Amino acid sequence: MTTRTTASFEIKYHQYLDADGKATQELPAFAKDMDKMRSLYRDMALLRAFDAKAYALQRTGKMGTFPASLGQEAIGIGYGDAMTEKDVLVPYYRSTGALLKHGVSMKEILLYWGGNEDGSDYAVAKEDFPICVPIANQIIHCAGVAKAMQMRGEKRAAATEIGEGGTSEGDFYEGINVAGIWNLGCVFMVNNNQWAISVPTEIQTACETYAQKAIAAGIEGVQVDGNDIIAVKQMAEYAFEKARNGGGPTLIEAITYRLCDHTTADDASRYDDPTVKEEAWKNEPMVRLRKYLEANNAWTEVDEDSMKAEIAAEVDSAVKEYEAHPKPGAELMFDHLYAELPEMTKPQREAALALQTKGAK
Amino acid sequence: MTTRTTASFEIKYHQYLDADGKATQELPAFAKDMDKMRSLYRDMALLRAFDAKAYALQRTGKMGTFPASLGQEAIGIGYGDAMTEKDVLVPYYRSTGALLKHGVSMKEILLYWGGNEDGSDYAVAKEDFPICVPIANQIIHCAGVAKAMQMRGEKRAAATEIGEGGTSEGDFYEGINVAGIWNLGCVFMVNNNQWAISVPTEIQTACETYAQKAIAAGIEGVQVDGNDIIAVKQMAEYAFEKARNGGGPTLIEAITYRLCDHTTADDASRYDDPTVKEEAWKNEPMVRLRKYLEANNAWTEVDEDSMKAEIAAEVDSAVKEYEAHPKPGAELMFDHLYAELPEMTKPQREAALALQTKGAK
Amino acid sequence: MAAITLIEAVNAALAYELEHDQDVVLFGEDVGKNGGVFRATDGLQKKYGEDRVIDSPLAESMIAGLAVGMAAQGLKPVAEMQFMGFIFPAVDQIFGQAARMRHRTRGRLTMPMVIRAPFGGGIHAPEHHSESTEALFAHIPGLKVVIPSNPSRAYGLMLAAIRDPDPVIFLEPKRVYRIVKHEVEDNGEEYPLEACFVDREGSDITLISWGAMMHETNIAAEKLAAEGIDAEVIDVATVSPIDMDTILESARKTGRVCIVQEAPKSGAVGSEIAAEIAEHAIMSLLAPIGRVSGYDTVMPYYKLEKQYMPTVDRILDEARKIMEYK
Amino acid sequence: MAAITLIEAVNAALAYELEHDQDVVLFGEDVGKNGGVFRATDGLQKKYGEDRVIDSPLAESMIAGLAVGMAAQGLKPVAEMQFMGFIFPAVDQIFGQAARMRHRTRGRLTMPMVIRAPFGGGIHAPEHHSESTEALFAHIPGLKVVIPSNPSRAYGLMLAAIRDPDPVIFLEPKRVYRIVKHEVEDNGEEYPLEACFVDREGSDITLISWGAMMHETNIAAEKLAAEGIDAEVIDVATVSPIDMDTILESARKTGRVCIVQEAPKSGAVGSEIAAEIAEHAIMSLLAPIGRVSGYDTVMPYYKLEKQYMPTVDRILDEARKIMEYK
Ligand SMILES: Cc1ncc(C[n+]2csc(CCOP(=O)(O)OP(=O)(O)O)c2C)c(N)n1
Ligand SMILES: Cc1ncc(C[n+]2csc(CCOP(=O)(O)OP(=O)(O)O)c2C)c(N)n1
Ligand SMILES: [Mg+2]
Ligand SMILES: [Mg+2]
Repeated sequence: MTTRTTASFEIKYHQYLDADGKATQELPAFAKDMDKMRSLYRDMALLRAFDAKAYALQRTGKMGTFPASLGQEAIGIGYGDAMTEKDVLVPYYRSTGALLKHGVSMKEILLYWGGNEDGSDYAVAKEDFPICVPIANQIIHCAGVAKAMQMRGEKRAAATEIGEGGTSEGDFYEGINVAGIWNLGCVFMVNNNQWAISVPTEIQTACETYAQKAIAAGIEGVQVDGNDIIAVKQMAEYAFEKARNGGGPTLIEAITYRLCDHTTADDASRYDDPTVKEEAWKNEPMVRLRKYLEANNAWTEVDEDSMKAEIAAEVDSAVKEYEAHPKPGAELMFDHLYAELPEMTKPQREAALALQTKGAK
Repeated sequence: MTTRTTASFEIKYHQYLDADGKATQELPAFAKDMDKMRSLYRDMALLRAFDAKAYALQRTGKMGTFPASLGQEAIGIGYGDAMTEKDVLVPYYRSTGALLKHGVSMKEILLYWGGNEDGSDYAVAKEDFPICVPIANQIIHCAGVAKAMQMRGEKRAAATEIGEGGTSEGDFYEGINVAGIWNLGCVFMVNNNQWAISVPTEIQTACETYAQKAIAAGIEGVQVDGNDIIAVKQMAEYAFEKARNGGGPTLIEAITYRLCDHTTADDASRYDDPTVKEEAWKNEPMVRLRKYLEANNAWTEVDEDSMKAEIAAEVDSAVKEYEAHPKPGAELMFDHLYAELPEMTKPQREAALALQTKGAK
Repeated sequence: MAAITLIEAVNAALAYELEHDQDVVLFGEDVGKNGGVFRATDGLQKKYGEDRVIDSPLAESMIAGLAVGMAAQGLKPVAEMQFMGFIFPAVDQIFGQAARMRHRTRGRLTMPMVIRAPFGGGIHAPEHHSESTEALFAHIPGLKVVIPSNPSRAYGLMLAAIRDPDPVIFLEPKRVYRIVKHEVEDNGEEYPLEACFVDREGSDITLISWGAMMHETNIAAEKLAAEGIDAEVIDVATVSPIDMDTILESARKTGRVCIVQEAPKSGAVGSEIAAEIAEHAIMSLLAPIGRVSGYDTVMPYYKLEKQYMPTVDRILDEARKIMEYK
Repeated sequence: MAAITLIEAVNAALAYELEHDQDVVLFGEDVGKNGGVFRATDGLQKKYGEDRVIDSPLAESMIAGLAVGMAAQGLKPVAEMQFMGFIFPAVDQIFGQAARMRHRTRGRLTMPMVIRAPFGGGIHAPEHHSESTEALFAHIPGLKVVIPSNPSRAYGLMLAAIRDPDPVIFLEPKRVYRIVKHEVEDNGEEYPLEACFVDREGSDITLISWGAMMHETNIAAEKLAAEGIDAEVIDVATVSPIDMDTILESARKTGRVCIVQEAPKSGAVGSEIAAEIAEHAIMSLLAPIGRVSGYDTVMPYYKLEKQYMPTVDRILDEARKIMEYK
């Protein structure tokens, strides 16, 4: 018992496809299934097209603030693809990709950002959480969901996502810590897009990696190339399998770059270095996957064009549904506050309805 | 860029004296200075005697709830000894040892636990914080104090202490994280006494060590034998030197055992295993230091007896001062709330004073 | 049927629900093996197991956030905050998440959860162990805030809180945890939330309070009776949403109102009650609305806490002043 | 001297204090290079350096706790919460530490700090970006809560807040950040805290409000004037501690009171004002005290926010009702 090492740790980084779409190591089985890879490519393309449309809707006053996923598509689509219906997603505001993969509709997402709570009344993903705006709250919710699953002896996982900036919040740490102690079936995705609005990583942490935050919770933490959907999906599948089978939580730092503004309310040119961004464009996730498909004779210009047309139609039709959705009435301010509206609040509901009627005249 | 290691970490444990007072490695210079070691032994003995007296005062209704340091004396005395007057202490409720070392009087400490804010109006340690009861808030204060020192270019350090249970709080993590980013001159002491009231370490964290929590903040974290005052002081001196000279923060996990109840309001026999506690008594910090002193012919039974008599007199005299201290008057509920009492609150002050006068009659 | 204290009533209600509803799960700091620092959960882990009565790590935001996650999955978490003074790290999860989940999902995800916390002064505790901050929670739409004042109400209201489909902050007045015993039948019968209790009917003045202060308020009413003043005494019990009808009716009847609360005066639950009376019953009033309360200052350390807290004498003084008002 | 908006006035006051007091230091999320998401701190980092205008990590409890540590060392931290909806993780540090440090050390350590936060609805923002929760802060003794309603008050009150030796929560009504311009002289002259502003003298009814709602309230007063109703308009400005004398005097004069607030109705700042009037001026009242406010429900997403927030029409309706009361 003198000076000795009592614990040691390593953080590993995983990548399968480089920026040119070339394999950097032996690929997992799913990566050789070209139908699968084509469909993932399409998922990313849909997300990118949806983002662009949402941006346009905001710009033309038809929707509110919106956070895009540009450049980060491999993350949400990658881990979203590793989820099953039975798993529960606890999304943050930039989880559009995973939400779409898990059955939340484009219309619902538009309604949400269009300022209508109807957007969180998911038709399909009934147990998924609504988008979490207060940063890092969702990490603990994910642990709570997994605890419920564990108590019931269910083989399901709970997954959540957070930005790298969000890892500075106390809730992030409290959540991963309890997941460690209780060995909960959680998958914690960190979207390391290098920016928290205008704040770069150097100002957010003294750590070399975000994955090492896991060490403080005694859980497994790994890094993946977040622009490589094969790496994201492969690691997520490992983490979900483990989570579903009593193996406990995993934290996955997916390294990417936010190629868009933070949200439609932001102007990244105030702080982002254009040359760095230009460099980052070379690493973006769609080009490399397309190159990989092409190299495997699984994608052509014709495929690209027809996919784009299909996607555009899908997005347009979602926008139409969104625009046709009825405006919420004043009663909706009251009717879901409690199971039953308190006596003392009933006159307020009546007053609001009366004003609405008056206003409508 | 394939699968590779991007970061690796080690946690080291340091010990100089074993439970028998035998050196386990080459001792630092100060450990060979027997006057120094005798005075540290005396500091610990004073703390232990003070604790016992405080307990008795509580039991006889002369003081409120009190948390003792039994078995943990080497920690507060050890790092307290490494502090200079210019450093700032941000204590928690079990920092009695460090408070005493830093110039806070026994009388002040008794006043505090006796339910009188006068106890935090330190006569000497003017910049030290009052005892922090809400667990982990103090970690961030310590960072804020160090930031002020840094902004002024001062060569001073800020030190704080927290229980191992407290490391589960978000504030603990937020505080060490910012200390890392800003390279603040902080010394973070973790008193790992194995218990958070009734909650043992297995339920508090999945980590092998508390020191590794530092990795999530990108700062240095080390373990010391918290029952070995040489190890505590040696590591604290290293950390303070570093903190004062722009080297940034250090987290020191000091491993010990809480040999007392959590506080006077607790009954540890409800949850603590007596055989484990008995084992822990064999490791307690005073016996080993006494053995070390004796082996170096620096301590005798006579020394022990005369020290005990001196200490008892010191403690008794502090208790007398405490008991002679005037009761606070009702005006003290108001006079330090703001620099100036708001107009709307003045009638409340008058009413309280009138009631006090009435009650006094 | 045995005479039990308020804290035993809490324990009995928790045990009843653990026994009869498999979805109920208790957790918090020291609630398991130690049975809670006040022993509110004494014996429950032993009886219902470590899976259902869980010692959690030391982190209040985590405790509340876990409850949110578990409630969304249909469990009925009952989480303890060791003292109300340590609930602040959790309010982000409580205000921002628990209170809003039903609303923001149009009722898809609901929050059948309870957060228990002992609160209030008078037990010579250290700093942060004696505050009464119920007003903060009462201001947040989507929460219910329930405060029992005696053993039978503690039992009946705790059952109602756990069964309620919405988040309930259940505040236990620890000063009266053990000062009276009631015969409480452990029959699983709940009391209604959002309903005042009228402890005493009277025609001259309405005394309104809740929690531990009901003790002083009821004593004051008896003393007033001896002076020939017939006070009506109302225990608000659910301080949000408030059963305002009972209060307004009484105010209209007596025309004189005195509100008693331990919390600081400004912006408190008593302020809302006074404001509602001033809006809906003002023209029935024969005197200004009186408020006996803690002062607008930090709850002092214990040497001064007696001077801080409303006493029977302060209530009597105010009530007499209101009665004398012409 | 130029006409500037409220947010420019905030910026000017911050710049003035950075320039004239070396102890002033600004920090928060995105306040540095980006100049704040609303640009309140635009250009300040460039001018005063990265040491004095600091981009902090993303953690609100940390932001508030750092301010506590720095203030104890004699600095004058001015910390930003990006939106008031994200202040909840910080209330533990604000309520438990900043508000109490002077008190608990008998004045040895003081907290000359400011926490700024934009608040309120009406800008079509996402969830948690539109709430008005000033009542929570107003209930905590030891804090001051200041809300400017126009550019000159923003300038003068911000200077006072920074110079005040105690912790100030400075809430900026973001809906009116840019809707009016005032000629504001950048002369470092502060306005007093704890003092109401009387925007308009009148004898028939007192309209009381603060923050963004002053806009609607003043318009309503003008419309009432056109109807022959002479309204007095009071901007509370410091909602804790409140300058109650000005309010009570006006209530006694007009005998009719209408309080306008954006926050939910129950347990809000308006409740305290009504309660004080009901305690100290009730016998001067000719009508019930009216409150026009947000509803006791979660601030809805933006499609419904207009229906949630008080409008000029709602103020007029209530004022007329009060005037007609006999
Ligand atoms: C608790 C909280 N504080 C502040 C904000 C405001 N805010 C929204 S996004 C953001 C930056 C987040 O950055 P990061 O976590 O890296 O996620 P990203 O947006 O890059 O995906 C901030 C500060 C918030 N939503 N919640
Ligand atoms: C924020 C907060 N939550 C809960 C408590 C109640 N409490 C006081 S001490 C304690 C256990 C602390 O254990 P640890 O951090 O290991 O320190 P130790 O007492 O063992 O020195 C708890 C839960 C508190 N003081 N503050
Ligand atoms: Mg980011
Ligand atoms: Mg401990």
